[in-house]
Amino acid sequence: MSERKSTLMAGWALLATSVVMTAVMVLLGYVVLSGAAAMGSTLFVGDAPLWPALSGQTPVWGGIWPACVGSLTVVVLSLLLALVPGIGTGVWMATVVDSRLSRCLGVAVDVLAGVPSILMGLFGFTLILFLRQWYFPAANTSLLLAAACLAMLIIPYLAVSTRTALQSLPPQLRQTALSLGMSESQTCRHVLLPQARGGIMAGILLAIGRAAEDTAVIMLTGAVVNAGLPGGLLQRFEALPFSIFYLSAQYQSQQELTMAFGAALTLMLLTATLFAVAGGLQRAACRRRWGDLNQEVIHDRRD
Amino acid sequence: MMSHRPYPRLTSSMATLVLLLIAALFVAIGWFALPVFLHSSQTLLTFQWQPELGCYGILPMVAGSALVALMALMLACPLALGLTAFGLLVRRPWLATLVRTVVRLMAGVPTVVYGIAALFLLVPLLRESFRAGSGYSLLAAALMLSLLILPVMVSMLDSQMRPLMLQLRIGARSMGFTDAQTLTYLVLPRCRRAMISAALLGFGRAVGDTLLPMMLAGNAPQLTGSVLDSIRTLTAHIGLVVATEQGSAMYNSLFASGLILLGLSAVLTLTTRALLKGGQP
Amino acid sequence: SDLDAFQDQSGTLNIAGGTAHIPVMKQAARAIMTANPNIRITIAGGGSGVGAQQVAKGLVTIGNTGRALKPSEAAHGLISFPFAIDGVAVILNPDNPVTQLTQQQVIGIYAGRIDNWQALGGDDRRINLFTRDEASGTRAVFVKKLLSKQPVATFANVVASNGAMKTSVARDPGAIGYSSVGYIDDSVRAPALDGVVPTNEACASGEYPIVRKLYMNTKGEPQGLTRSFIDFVYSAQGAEYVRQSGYIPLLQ
Amino acid sequence: MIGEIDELSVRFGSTEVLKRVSLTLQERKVHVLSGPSGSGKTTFLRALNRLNDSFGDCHTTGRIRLWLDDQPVQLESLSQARLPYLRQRVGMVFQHPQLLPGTIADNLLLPLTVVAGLSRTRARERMEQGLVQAALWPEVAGRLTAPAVSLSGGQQQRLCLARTLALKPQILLLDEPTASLDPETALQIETLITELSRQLTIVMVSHSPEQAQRLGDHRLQFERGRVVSGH
Amino acid sequence: MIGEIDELSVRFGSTEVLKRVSLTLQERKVHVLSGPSGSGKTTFLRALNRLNDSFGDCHTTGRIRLWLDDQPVQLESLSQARLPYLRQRVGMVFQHPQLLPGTIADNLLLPLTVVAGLSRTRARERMEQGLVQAALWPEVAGRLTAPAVSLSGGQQQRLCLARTLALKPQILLLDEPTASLDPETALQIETLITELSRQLTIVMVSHSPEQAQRLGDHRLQFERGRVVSGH
Ligand SMILES: Nc1ncnc2c1ncn2[C@@H]1O[C@H](COP(=O)(O)OP(=O)(O)OP(=O)(O)O)[C@@H](O)[C@H]1O
Ligand SMILES: Nc1ncnc2c1ncn2[C@@H]1O[C@H](COP(=O)(O)OP(=O)(O)OP(=O)(O)O)[C@@H](O)[C@H]1O
Ligand SMILES: [Mg+2]
Ligand SMILES: [Mg+2]
Ligand SMILES: O=P([O-])([O-])[O-]
Repeated sequence: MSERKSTLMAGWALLATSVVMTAVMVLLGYVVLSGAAAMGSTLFVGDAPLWPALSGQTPVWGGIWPACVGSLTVVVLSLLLALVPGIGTGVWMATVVDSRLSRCLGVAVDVLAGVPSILMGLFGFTLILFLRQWYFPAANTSLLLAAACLAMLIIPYLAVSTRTALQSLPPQLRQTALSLGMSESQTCRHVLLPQARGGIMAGILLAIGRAAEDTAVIMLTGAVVNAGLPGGLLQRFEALPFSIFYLSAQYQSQQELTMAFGAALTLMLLTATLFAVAGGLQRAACRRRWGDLNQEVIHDRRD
Repeated sequence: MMSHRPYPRLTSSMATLVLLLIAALFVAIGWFALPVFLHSSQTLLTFQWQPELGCYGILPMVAGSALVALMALMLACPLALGLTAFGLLVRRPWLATLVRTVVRLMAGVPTVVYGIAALFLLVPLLRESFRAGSGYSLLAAALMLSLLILPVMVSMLDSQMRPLMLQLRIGARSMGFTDAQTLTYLVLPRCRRAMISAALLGFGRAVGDTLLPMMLAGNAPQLTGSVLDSIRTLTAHIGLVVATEQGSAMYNSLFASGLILLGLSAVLTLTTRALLKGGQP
Repeated sequence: SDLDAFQDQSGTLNIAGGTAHIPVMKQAARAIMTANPNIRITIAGGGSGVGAQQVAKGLVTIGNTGRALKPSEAAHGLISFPFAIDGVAVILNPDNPVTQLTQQQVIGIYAGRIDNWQALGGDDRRINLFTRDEASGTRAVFVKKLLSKQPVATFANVVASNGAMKTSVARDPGAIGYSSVGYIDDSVRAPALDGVVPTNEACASGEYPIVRKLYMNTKGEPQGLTRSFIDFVYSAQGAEYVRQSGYIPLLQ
Repeated sequence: MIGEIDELSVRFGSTEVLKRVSLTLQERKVHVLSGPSGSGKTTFLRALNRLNDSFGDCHTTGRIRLWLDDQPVQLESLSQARLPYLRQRVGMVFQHPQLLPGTIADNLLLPLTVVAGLSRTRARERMEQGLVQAALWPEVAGRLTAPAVSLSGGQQQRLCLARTLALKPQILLLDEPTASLDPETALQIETLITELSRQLTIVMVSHSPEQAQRLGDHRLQFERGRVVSGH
Repeated sequence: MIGEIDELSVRFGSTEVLKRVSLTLQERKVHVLSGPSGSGKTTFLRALNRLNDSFGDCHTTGRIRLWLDDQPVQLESLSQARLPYLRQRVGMVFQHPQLLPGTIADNLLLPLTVVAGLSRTRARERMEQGLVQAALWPEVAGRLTAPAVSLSGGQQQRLCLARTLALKPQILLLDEPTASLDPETALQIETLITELSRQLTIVMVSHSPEQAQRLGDHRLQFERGRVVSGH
């Protein structure tokens, strides 16, 4: 009986992997091929002159450059806003004594992780209505609001991945560090966190991807079809995912459709680059800390 | 195992901040939604949405959300397990690296990119091969959603299973376990928590995704049993009616939907937690 | 030229609302921003509902609607500027051999009573219904004037803009939908309704009955940049943009 | 003769840990390896069930032939698929206890049901048998469902021994089986080893010359990766 | 006298592991604990630096007073914030080597820089000193940047000893420090222990009666959680 079950497992692993790989290759391959046809300076700046358009001196029409810059800005901003609260909460949850508050927070973060992104958008939207009515009549949907809502969206990713990464370390590691006279916070900073760095980085990667691609939140909090380069924190902006959504549904010409695919390919490359950079950072940090050695061996450590 | 004193003040203040944010979210949405439920629950909680007839029932959307997410999860769960297992079992390092890279890439693929690809590949395929609708359907959305939630589930599973696998491998091998057996009998049973949280995470994302259902499911506010029919999810509903006149019955259904979604996700999270608590020694 | 009014102005102008308006708004914004880079004009769609709602809330300066304001909306102190006449027409896929429909047939189709093109002299193919979202001005006009306020079947696919309606119908041989006449081009075909082909001319002459105006709305009397923008849309150059977008310009 | 090791060399990365070791293993005899710390004893044991393979940077050359179930098995040419069989026939107890996650019972029952494919009842019998043999039964009989990590160091060591014995290997590799045991328990284990050697072949590491003297039919002295004396 | 243990009882869940143990520790003496496996020796050592605290279900009663830096310290009333100080002054080497992740050097440098707050250069000096004392220096001098897990069992054990010594504790807890060492290396460690006892107090577990005889100024026999004989 035992033979069959594990053989089945191995067979299924192979089958599932081939199915998923094929599906992904076909879908992404299609986008890449269609998008590659659009690549070129016109995709980004339309018929405006290239350099003045890139630097924002000339407004861009029929190009996705403003959307690229808008997306990048909103992602970086939301990550800046979310990083400290997210990881701080994760560390707190992993290291705190079991108390009413910690249980409360655990539940709350799990719940927040499950909250659909469009509700974050809705929250931001109602928040602005509320602020306008009572405190700041000038408050409006904007880059800052979108980034803040995105930050709320990704905080639980950061918190949960940090917590899990810390909690899945072998308990002996902590005991050993304590026995050497390290305080709780030193143990956490110098032994546990570096060990959990991989998991935390993975969480950050997920968070970046999530922030870069989310359309529902920014749709309600400040992304528009036409705005030019981001004009400031309190201005509306263009964003790639929103442009793709808009163009793919209502292209007025074949050229606009090609532009949609071009934008899709660009967004994919953008997120891929972000991921690659973050992944590189992760590996570099690992090397700096623990030497340039076979990581496998380190993981094989027992006991 | 980890039970000790709160570590620095920074982390605890961050935790409080996050707690406050979450509370604010609930209060804001509840604030707008409760009056709606109190005053017009008879119109809201029905199975018919036809604005021309003054019917504003949002239950078809509730059913749509549930159906599409469950279907996506049913497709994605076994696939995620298979992919994770593959990464742990395969002997050629380059192959494992390749698969892991593709999965990571998938995590970085924006929803809207899946949406646009499916719009031009999957929808026409479904339309022409079944001839039973426009192709905008429950099935189209569920298929793409399952791809969407796969990487999150895989990375969640992998982050739990890989360290355990590496830790146990030598000892288990010395007893004559094959790697597949180590995985099936030693690692998997200890990853129930990870599997349920992965499923939870996946379900949450599937229920919460707005774009794919909006682009692919057709958005018809109907109840249906056929996977080839057009349906509307709560999220897409919010995206569509957020544009209507403030104070109208349609606009109010926006907050009702929001609260239902919020409640649904919260209940889901809580039951899973309870389930896990009960299952642990 | 008509752009002179913008010469020493600056600032941001936020526009949102009706999707039928977008081509006109984009062209106007492009001309203005090219002439004076100090001016920022943002354009969002969303549908007529968004236009009315956001301008009333003050979230945008100009809210576009493809229908007259409802009394409840006008109560927020909104002022409407109709600038174009537009028709709403049924559209089909060009591959669909059906070229004639009666109003009763359209009502039957949208009620779900007629579900195969064969019944209308077409191929043996299911009819795939497309309708617009609840916030749409186009939908409001279509239901009121063409369907005589008969409800749309719940199984109809819902799309969120005029543009999306056109592209959906253009890709599906079994589809039927409706959109602004200005959006009709080679990719979709408008069948004659009760014998009248919905063209710009037919709309202008009143021969084709399902027409509406396109409005810009502001909260209170428009000032400064907003005023200039509205005037520009009414100017000769603006009227040209309206015509290029497939509508019939109205004078102030 | 049950084993023949010929010119075995093992390298981790660029450091050679075993250097052209050649020796034979006699059936139903106790072979005691001793030698300074770091001289390659553990590595030698791991070579006998090809567990060195689990380290990415390990390179093994030379030939090892074992007679398992009366069939000659050439270790270096064994396919991946046959490794579990090899490791089941050649059981190993590590220098430091390597527990499986879960309870004390889990640690024995899992290998028995999964690897040996026994039924629950048969596995339970064997578990008890193994624990009795390893002189652990009295201490754990009442707490089989306690987590294995809650055992003391010496108890964990014996648990691992019991686990391996329960699988009924043909060759038994023991890496310092009595290192963390008190003299009395150590004596029990020594008696067990002598008893076991009637049925199976034992290769063990010991640092105690007296123990080597008492138990060893053959004694092998390792030094810097070479066998310097043996008889 | 440097330590006074009074009616110390330790319970894990519902099983009592130490039962009203009372004894005193003499300054600059070697105390050797022996006794059957599972009799509570390790638990006793862990009580002396309050490491039992890290098991959720552990309950300790009784009083332990240690004189650290000439100040009396009452262990059970020590605040959380003072525990690092306690554990630094009362160093411990585990029964089975517990490595920190990373290289051999990391294992020593990390505690030295983080806990003792030394500069990199000072830490390096101390590291070398510790490794020399633990008789490991010749074997690892050339491979300090290799992963610590690549060391042999006995080498790992000595690495842990070196790590603890480098922190210059006042009381040293050793859980079977020579268990997995060959006689020669074991002798080096024994010499080291005797030398160290001129400066610090040592509490060690040993299973070898001869070793206890040789090293122990005070010998304590544990049995089922009680000290049955000591002098
Ligand atoms: N995975 C590995 N990577 C690199 N070097 C290794 C690895 N495993 C062992 N070594 C080195 O090989 C040598 C022999 O190690 P081995 O474990 O065989 O020694 P041993 O004789 O068992 O010593 P001990 O009595 O201390 O356990 C040691 O110097 C050790 O550092
Ligand atoms: N964390 C724990 N939870 C439950 N029981 C424990 C725990 N740690 C130790 N015990 C039990 O307490 C008893 C004493 O354990 P301890 O580790 O102190 O023994 P020891 O004297 O060091 O034995 P050995 O010589 O085998 O290392 C044992 O029966 C052990 O199973
Ligand atoms: Mg060894
Ligand atoms: Mg012990
Ligand atoms: O112009 P619309 O209101 O139908 O988008």
